[in-house]
Amino acid sequence: MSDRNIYLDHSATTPVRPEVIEAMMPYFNQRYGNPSSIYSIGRDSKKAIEEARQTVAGAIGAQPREIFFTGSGTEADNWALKGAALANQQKGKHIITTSIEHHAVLHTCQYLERNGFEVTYLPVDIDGLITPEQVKAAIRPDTILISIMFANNEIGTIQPIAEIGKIAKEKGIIFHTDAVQAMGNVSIDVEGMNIDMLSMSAHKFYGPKGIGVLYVKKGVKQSYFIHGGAQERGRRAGTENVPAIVGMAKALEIAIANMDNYNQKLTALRDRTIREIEEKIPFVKLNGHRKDRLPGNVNFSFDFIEGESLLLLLDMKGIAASSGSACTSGSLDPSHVLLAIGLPHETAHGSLRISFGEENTDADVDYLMEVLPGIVQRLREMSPLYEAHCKQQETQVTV
Amino acid sequence: MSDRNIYLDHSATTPVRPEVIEAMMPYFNQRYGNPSSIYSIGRDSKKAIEEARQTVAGAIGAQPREIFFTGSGTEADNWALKGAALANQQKGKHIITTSIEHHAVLHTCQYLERNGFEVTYLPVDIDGLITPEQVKAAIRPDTILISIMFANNEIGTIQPIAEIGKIAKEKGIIFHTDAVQAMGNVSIDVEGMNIDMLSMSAHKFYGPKGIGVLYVKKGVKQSYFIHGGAQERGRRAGTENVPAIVGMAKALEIAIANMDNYNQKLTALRDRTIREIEEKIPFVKLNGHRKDRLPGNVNFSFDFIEGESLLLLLDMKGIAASSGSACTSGSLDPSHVLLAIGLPHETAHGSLRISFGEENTDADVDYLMEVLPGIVQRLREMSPLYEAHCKQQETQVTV
Amino acid sequence: MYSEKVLDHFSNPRNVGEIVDADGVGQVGNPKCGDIMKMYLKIEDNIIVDAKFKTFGCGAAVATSSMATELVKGKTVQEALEITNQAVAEALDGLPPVKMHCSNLAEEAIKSAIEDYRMKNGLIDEDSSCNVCCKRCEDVHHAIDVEE
Amino acid sequence: MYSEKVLDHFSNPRNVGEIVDADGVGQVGNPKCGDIMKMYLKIEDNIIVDAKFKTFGCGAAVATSSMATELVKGKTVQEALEITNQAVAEALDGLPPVKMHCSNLAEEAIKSAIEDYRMKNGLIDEDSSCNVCCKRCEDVHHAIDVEE
Ligand SMILES: Cc1ncc(COP(=O)(O)O)c(C=O)c1O
Ligand SMILES: Cc1ncc(COP(=O)(O)O)c(C=O)c1O
Repeated sequence: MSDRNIYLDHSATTPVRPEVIEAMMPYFNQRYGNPSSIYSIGRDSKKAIEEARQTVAGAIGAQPREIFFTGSGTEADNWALKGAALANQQKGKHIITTSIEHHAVLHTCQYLERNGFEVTYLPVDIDGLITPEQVKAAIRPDTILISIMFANNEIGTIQPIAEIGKIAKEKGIIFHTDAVQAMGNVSIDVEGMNIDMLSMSAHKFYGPKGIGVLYVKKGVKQSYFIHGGAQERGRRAGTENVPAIVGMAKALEIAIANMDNYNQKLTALRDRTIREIEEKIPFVKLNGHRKDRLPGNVNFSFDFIEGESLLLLLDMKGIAASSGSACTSGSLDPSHVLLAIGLPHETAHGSLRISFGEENTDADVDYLMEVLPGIVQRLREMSPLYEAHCKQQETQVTV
Repeated sequence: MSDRNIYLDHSATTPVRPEVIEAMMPYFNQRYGNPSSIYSIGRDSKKAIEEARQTVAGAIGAQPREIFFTGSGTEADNWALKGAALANQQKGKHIITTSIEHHAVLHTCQYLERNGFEVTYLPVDIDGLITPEQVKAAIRPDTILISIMFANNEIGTIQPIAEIGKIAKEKGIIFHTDAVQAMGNVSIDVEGMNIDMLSMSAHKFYGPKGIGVLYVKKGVKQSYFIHGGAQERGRRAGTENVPAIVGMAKALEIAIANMDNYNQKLTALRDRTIREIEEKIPFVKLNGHRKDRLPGNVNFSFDFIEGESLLLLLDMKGIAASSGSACTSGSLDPSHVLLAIGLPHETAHGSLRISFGEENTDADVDYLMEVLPGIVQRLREMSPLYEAHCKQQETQVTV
Repeated sequence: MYSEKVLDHFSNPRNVGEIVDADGVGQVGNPKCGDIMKMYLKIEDNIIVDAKFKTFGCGAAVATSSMATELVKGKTVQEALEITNQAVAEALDGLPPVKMHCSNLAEEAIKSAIEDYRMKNGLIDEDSSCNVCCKRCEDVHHAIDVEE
Repeated sequence: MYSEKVLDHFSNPRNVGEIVDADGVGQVGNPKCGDIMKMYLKIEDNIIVDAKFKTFGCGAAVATSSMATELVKGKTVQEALEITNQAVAEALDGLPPVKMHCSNLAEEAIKSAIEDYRMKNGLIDEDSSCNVCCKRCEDVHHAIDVEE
């Protein structure tokens, strides 16, 4: 085990910022009132929520009335898709999405398919991109919803959201985007981009876990997902998670204020890491688009080796990274995203995702590059696939 | 305004215990790893969740595999009802519940009614009780689910859950109970009481907001509600809210350990308050069962006055209480619970709920009884209903 | 939720009480809906010289009653009839959206009391009586909490 | 998730490598499923005198390979055939439920290598060959994450 502790998995989750924790603290046991209550400490909570709503709305150019707090990014995605599907099924039952969505969208689509909806999963190109033309071509008279993620959680590819929004608007189809990975990394303007619904999750931008937002443009027809009390104007029931709501707004406020610096820094770390891995390690492939990608995202496939072993050896050296999406590691399936960009199964199993964040420095990249090539080499020497490859090469050479 | 600050609304929400905050703190920005990740700080989070799951399971006599963390009590209720309804609709489409459930159950039932299910809302008696016989009589061949709250959030009445569980078991019908108000106040044993599903919410027992649990007995047929990643063994998706999960378990552990003392103390405050209100204020009616009620719950109707005004004047004296459920105060409807126990509309509007908690003392009751009679009198003097009543009395006396 | 002014008029309501020899008395609202407003007017030479109220209702109902009595005093009957619910709400620095119907109640109470005055003085036909307390309660309640 | 022993066998795997003049070689698994285990056995007088492996796979796959080679060494062919996946997992102080199939792989690798040895030595018919690497990958994957 190592005494180093280098966290390179900010796409999985981020630590909560000290300023955010500080903002949350009073709401645990001083201003703990239920925001639905009319007495003084209830009104304090209510006010805190409404201020948070304003901050979140401001961050994406929305109106406060269009912001609904949820218990996670996943809940926001479920609500967006199921809510729009149920409310608009008279109009049609066809939904368009991509084959590289997060499971929160994909599994919800599969649920809708089991319940009579039809879903088109647009294929992506080798970089993980879809084109506006693909979307346009997939639209049918009965299409009621287009859901396309802003940025991919595994390979970091950023989609042409504004162009897709324009098409959706022209055709009068509801357009949802899962912006869980994009928030805090990319400027988003729901008006300018013609986004009707947008999901976010605070723990991806140094806010707390267990709190998300669904933006729903005024006038979008959508049924409710969690029924009960009159919270969130009756549209999302459940006692409001006041500390988390306050924390989310604080985290977003800081993220938006620092976005340019943050991106510059992360892009530099990212590009250096990509360059050095390509220079120092043979049989590798960069996954995702080389330019249209999240500033902190590096994703490589290493031929002949398997991802979990790679992660374990990195962990033993004090480096935390991931292989495909952290959320899917409970499953044994190779990443559906890597398969969608055309990697063969065995290569998909051997991917490494590094996602940089705030506290990372060039020294972290130095250390990563000190240990990574050796680890890859060690696993290859243990791999029957590498043995087979080498023997084949030898044969070719000797022939 | 007053310099007093007496919180008498613990059924709406409770402050988070200092020990609970302390238990949560490390998970915000030290042990912040995503529990789905395989590296060291991810494993720490995973371990913390599994320990919490064990604690929660232990508190109700369940197996850890039967405990699923959710984003609120409301989500647990939604999942329980919608999940069981969808998974068992081949068998039948009839559900039995009561007319005094929390909106999280009632509005979910109404949603299910809009989607082809039939719901029987059992009426309650004047004390808010239902009888096992009523349940038995309502069962039909196509009944697939019985959902009956353990203890009512407004009037505190505790239902005969074990007897109902027995009937449900005999008939092979899934039995859910919303135990959001009961947890920490009443001993619960899911095995002995034949409970198949049970909802709880941490912020009602000095834990954090935004975290709940649904217990689902092994083998109960139930579809999932939030689709996505493989968290909670694939049954409830979304990155786990690790600090809140840890906090919930800590709060429950303390609540269970202190339950006897806590109940004794609260019962004394409750019974004294009931006695004194009945002695000192005319035209009042105790709502809820006098004995089978939550230890901290006091609920009175005051004729001729309206609840919100009462709450505002109490608030100005530094007392936080509620009128009906805090969760429904966003609506203008009089409490459905008070109507269900047979109160006329005007009386239902004039109810006051006091719910005692940990930090309350006899001095709080002293102060309450110092100010409450005067406030009630003042509002009555302003009320045209009281004027009409007095004139009628005079007429009767002079005749 | 409530403005300072609403809270002031709620906790120190002006003109609470009865006018025993009132020239016009109006009562609107419905106890089922949780609010009743009763207004007493003293009218001399077509001018409202005194106004009092009793109200069963929420904070906003009490505050709007108080404000309405303040607004009508010194006004002619015609001027008083022109007081809108908006005007009452504005005089209180606004009301929360769910409470706006309370300002309707105040407007209606004024109208109802003036109508009573006119009827007693033979100024209008009995059957032109506008029954102001119509199905307001149901209307209001159903506007809230409906799935879109 | 992994026991200390699994982590030890993963980070310091025993018997990694090839035996150039192996008497039996077995390869099981499928790169599509993310794991392949190749086992080399040196067998003298019906006794396994050496064992080596190469594995492409997760931590559990590497550790079970390592443990399997340790377990077979010194055993007779018959004894080696009796090593179950349970035994391999137990020798590692257990495996997480989702990883139990990796211990299957180890058992299969032993059987496959012994079969190869027997075939080369004319000890069994060629067509009795049990094709151990069957549809395991699909089976395993579909057992997980299915709605109940
Ligand atoms: C009986 C009952 N059920 C459900 C709930 C909903 O819980 P939560 O607000 O945590 O969603 C509450 C409290 O609000 C309640 O009292
Ligand atoms: C693109 C994307 N969508 C949705 C989610 C789900 O968010 P959460 O885990 O907060 O539910 C994630 C992260 O896990 C994600 O990366």
